[in-house]
Amino acid sequence: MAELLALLLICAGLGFYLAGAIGLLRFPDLYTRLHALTKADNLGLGLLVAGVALLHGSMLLALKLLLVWLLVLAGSAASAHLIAQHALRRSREP
Amino acid sequence: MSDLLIWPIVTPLAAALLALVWPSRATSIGIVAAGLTLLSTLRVAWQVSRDGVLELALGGWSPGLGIALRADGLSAILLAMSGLVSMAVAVYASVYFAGSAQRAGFWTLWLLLLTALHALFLSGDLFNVYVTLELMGLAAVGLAALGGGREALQAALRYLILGLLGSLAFLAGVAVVYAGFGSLDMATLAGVAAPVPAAWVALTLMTGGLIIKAALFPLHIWLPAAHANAPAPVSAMLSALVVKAALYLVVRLWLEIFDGVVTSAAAWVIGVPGGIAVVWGSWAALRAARLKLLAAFSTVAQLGYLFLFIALAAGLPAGEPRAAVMTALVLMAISHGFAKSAFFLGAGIVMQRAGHDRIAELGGTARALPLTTFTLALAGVALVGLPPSGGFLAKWQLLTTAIASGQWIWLPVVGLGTLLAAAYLFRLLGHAFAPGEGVGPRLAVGREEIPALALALTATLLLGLGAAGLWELIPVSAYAGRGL
Amino acid sequence: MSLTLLYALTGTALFLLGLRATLLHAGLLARVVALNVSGAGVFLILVAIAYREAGQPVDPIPQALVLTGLVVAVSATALALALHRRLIKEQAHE
Amino acid sequence: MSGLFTWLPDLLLAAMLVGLGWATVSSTDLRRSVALFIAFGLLLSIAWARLRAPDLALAEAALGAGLSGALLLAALRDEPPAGAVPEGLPRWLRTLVDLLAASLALALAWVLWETLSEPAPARLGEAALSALERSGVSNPVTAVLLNYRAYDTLLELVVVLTAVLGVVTLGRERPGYRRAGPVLYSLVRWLVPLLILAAGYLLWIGAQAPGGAFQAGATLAAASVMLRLSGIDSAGLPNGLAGRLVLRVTLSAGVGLFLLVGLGVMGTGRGFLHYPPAWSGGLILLIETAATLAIAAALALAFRGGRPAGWEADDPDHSPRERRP
Amino acid sequence: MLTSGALALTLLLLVLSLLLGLVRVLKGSSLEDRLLSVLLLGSGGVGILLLLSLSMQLTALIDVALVLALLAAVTAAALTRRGSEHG
Repeated sequence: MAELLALLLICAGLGFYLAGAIGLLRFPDLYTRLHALTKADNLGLGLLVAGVALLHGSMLLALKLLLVWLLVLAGSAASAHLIAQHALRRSREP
Repeated sequence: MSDLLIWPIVTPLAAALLALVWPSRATSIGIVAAGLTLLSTLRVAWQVSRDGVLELALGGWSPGLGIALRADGLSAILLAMSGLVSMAVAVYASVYFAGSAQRAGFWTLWLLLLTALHALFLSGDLFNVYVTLELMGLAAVGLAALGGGREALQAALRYLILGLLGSLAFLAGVAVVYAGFGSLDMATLAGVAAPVPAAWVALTLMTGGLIIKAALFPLHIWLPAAHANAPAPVSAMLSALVVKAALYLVVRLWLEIFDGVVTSAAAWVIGVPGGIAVVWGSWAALRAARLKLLAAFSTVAQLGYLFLFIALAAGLPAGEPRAAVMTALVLMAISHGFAKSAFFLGAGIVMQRAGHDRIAELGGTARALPLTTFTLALAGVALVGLPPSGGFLAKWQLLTTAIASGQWIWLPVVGLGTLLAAAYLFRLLGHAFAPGEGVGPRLAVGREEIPALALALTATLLLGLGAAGLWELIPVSAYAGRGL
Repeated sequence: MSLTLLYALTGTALFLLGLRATLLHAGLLARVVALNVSGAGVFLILVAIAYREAGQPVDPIPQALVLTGLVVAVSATALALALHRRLIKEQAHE
Repeated sequence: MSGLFTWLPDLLLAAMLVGLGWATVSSTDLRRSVALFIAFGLLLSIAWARLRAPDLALAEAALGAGLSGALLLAALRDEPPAGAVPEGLPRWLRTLVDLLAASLALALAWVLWETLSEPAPARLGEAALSALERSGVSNPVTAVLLNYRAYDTLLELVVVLTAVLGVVTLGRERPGYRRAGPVLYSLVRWLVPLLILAAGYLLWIGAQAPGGAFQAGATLAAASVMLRLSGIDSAGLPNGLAGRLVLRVTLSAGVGLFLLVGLGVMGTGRGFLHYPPAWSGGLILLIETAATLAIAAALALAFRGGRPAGWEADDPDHSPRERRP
Repeated sequence: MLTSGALALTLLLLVLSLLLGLVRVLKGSSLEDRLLSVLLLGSGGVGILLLLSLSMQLTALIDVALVLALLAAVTAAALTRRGSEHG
């Protein structure tokens, strides 16, 4: 049962990943792409982490996985901000 | 236990660390370390001449799983040459770099270069050889760039990139060796290497990498600029020792480890470029406008001779004549090592005194710097290969073997190379003895002139008259189980 | 065809792509990048040789060699970049 | 069917590696080429994982994709704005290089095909694993690096030291970065402690699981890089004259301690680097700790691109006009 | 059996989505787009490593994912901080 749930979580996470990748490819401008990517990635990875943690079935590993997720979350939020800032600065001061 | 094998490596390494932490004493640390290293190399050479091959399995693991250091005749001779040359260079550099901003930087990198050279000569493991090659390359580049100036930096960069490419090709060869033969220990490989595709491709890749580093024509393009623009003590190390290290590996691979794999047809692949290098390098040296450039092109030519020797030896079956060619090869290599380092050190003195090294403007050198001019002439004698130098004996052996084995084609090559070398030497001396004031007034003999002269004397007299010892040492090989 | 072979051939391709680019490029930075790609190719060959199917232990020796090689590559890259920087400064002063 | 499933990701990964490698080396825009190289490193890290080389995956993530990328990105700042493109090779030479590369590729591919199609021969792996008990650690890669082939690793640390000394003698460091804005600053505030923590973890775990001095050193260096990027110029390196001495000692600590241990065990009547089995574990951890610090210091200096102010007591300014002595 | 099959499939799809990201890098119209793709490759890479840690039974790969995530943040900072002294 737990296994099935884990697989479902992983598959759902995967859906977000794919959506993010397609968004990256198809969206017209940088800011919507940025938005699509960070949202999709963070959610996708979150679901995936939950699934993987369930399948590994160890508390210690689950904590580590949570840390990985938080890292990616914070890292991608900060770097998305940096990228947007960078792009803004460049468009303001060519 | 042959713990004495570690000292030629550990001594300069420990001194390098000391010089890094205590830069104000770098010169004294460097000289003392050079002396101790010299003693350790002579001790190894003496032990090899007495007991034969020395082996040290590092960490107590059997070679293969672990790494072995080995010293045989070939490595002992090169090690001793390195110890002697670097001692002379150390004395010279203590004057050359006195008061210079790069003093501390020079000594640490120089000691690290010495570490790399000795580690390479003693290594018995192919991957370890790769690491020492990289170490040698990086230390040499750091030293070559010390001169500053656009030309020196550009030359150093080109040297670095080509050197890295060379070591990468070597590493690819090592990977194929491991895939094909399952070991990295050179003695084990000498026993199992068979003429199969893996051996051919591995040998091609490794040789390809090494001839970049050994500057075999037409891959010599990096050498003249790098050797001519480095500070004189560095040029001496690069020309005398660093290119020899790559050449040493080619000898090991072609004549010992993969002896059964190399065919006499393959020998032409390095013999022909070697022959071209002899003629072309000598010609370029004759036309060179600068003294250090002349010396650098002469190195290209001399390396050509050495590759000719390898090709000739590879074509011979194991036995007496082949051992003779091998010995002549080593004699040529070390007499070039001593002569060329003497030449570069002498050129450095001229350059410091005159502020330039344009050959056409060197009039008055003989009057102002008699001892250095004598050094240059003496080193030149060995480079041309006139008796009684070691170069003469080696070339004589080359010619007799070429005739005996019917490879007549090398006769005009050697003849032409010698004539051109004599021409560039006399051109230089002609300018040096011409009247002129370019070099300034005559001064007392400088401390830096003595080591240069000692090296030149070694190349001309000592090696020419005392070469007999080599004939006994060279056949002592750690890797030629079936050969020789 | 095995996994070993797949990655060994991939490594071969990368090694020679990088080697060719190192020789052909004129700019230093491009050559350094190409050298690094080339090195990665050689490392891939070595690690592929070490690989064994699940159940058998992998050969740790090539892996250790590659680790050594990686560190050497980074060191060489650092030296090349510093030389390049000094050269640019030197040229700017002329 | 499931065979295809397990195969396809590897095929895709291999194709992506080659494609990305090709794009990286053939791009004419340097910035693009560096960005692609970083992506290439990320993929490579996955490839190492797939080939059951987690130690390498760690090292690649930290060194290959991480620090090499940072080094190259920093070097982009040095490029002159409109650098004149030096002349390339003549056409016939280009063709020659192409031919050479193609024939070497074919030869190498053929030999690898021949040798690797057969079931793997014994090689040295079995010997390495069976001697593991006597090595003092349980991670086989660490055993190879710090025990069987410790001498290689010693020389490798010397390589790192040599390269960074070359960097230091070549010139002064690059100017620092602008002070960080609030977002970057908050990123730095939690990222740097985490990096240091991760370095300690990798160093400790290296004895029994993937990890070790190189991965730890690179991670620690990344902490310094992060500080430097955020405008904190000292970036964790010791300051002042006494600090420079500390820095020099740290740089030489990796090699120095290795040498001391190697020579020290000779006092017990063993050979160079031949650890007494009972002590191997402790000695290896000692060496690795020093090596971690040395590597971190070296990589941090390499990122700065030259010697920090006050590196030498009289700090000679190497002005570009300086001539040979 | 089901799990391992499903894992193989998810791994494949994740690699595919990475491939899509790569296409963006290669098409890359602007520098920012390339940075974005490096981000995607970073988080996608973390995902793949986590899945591999399951299918290969190699928990050490979680550590790799951790280091990858840490260094991806450093790289992102390095990418955007470039040239800040001129800006």
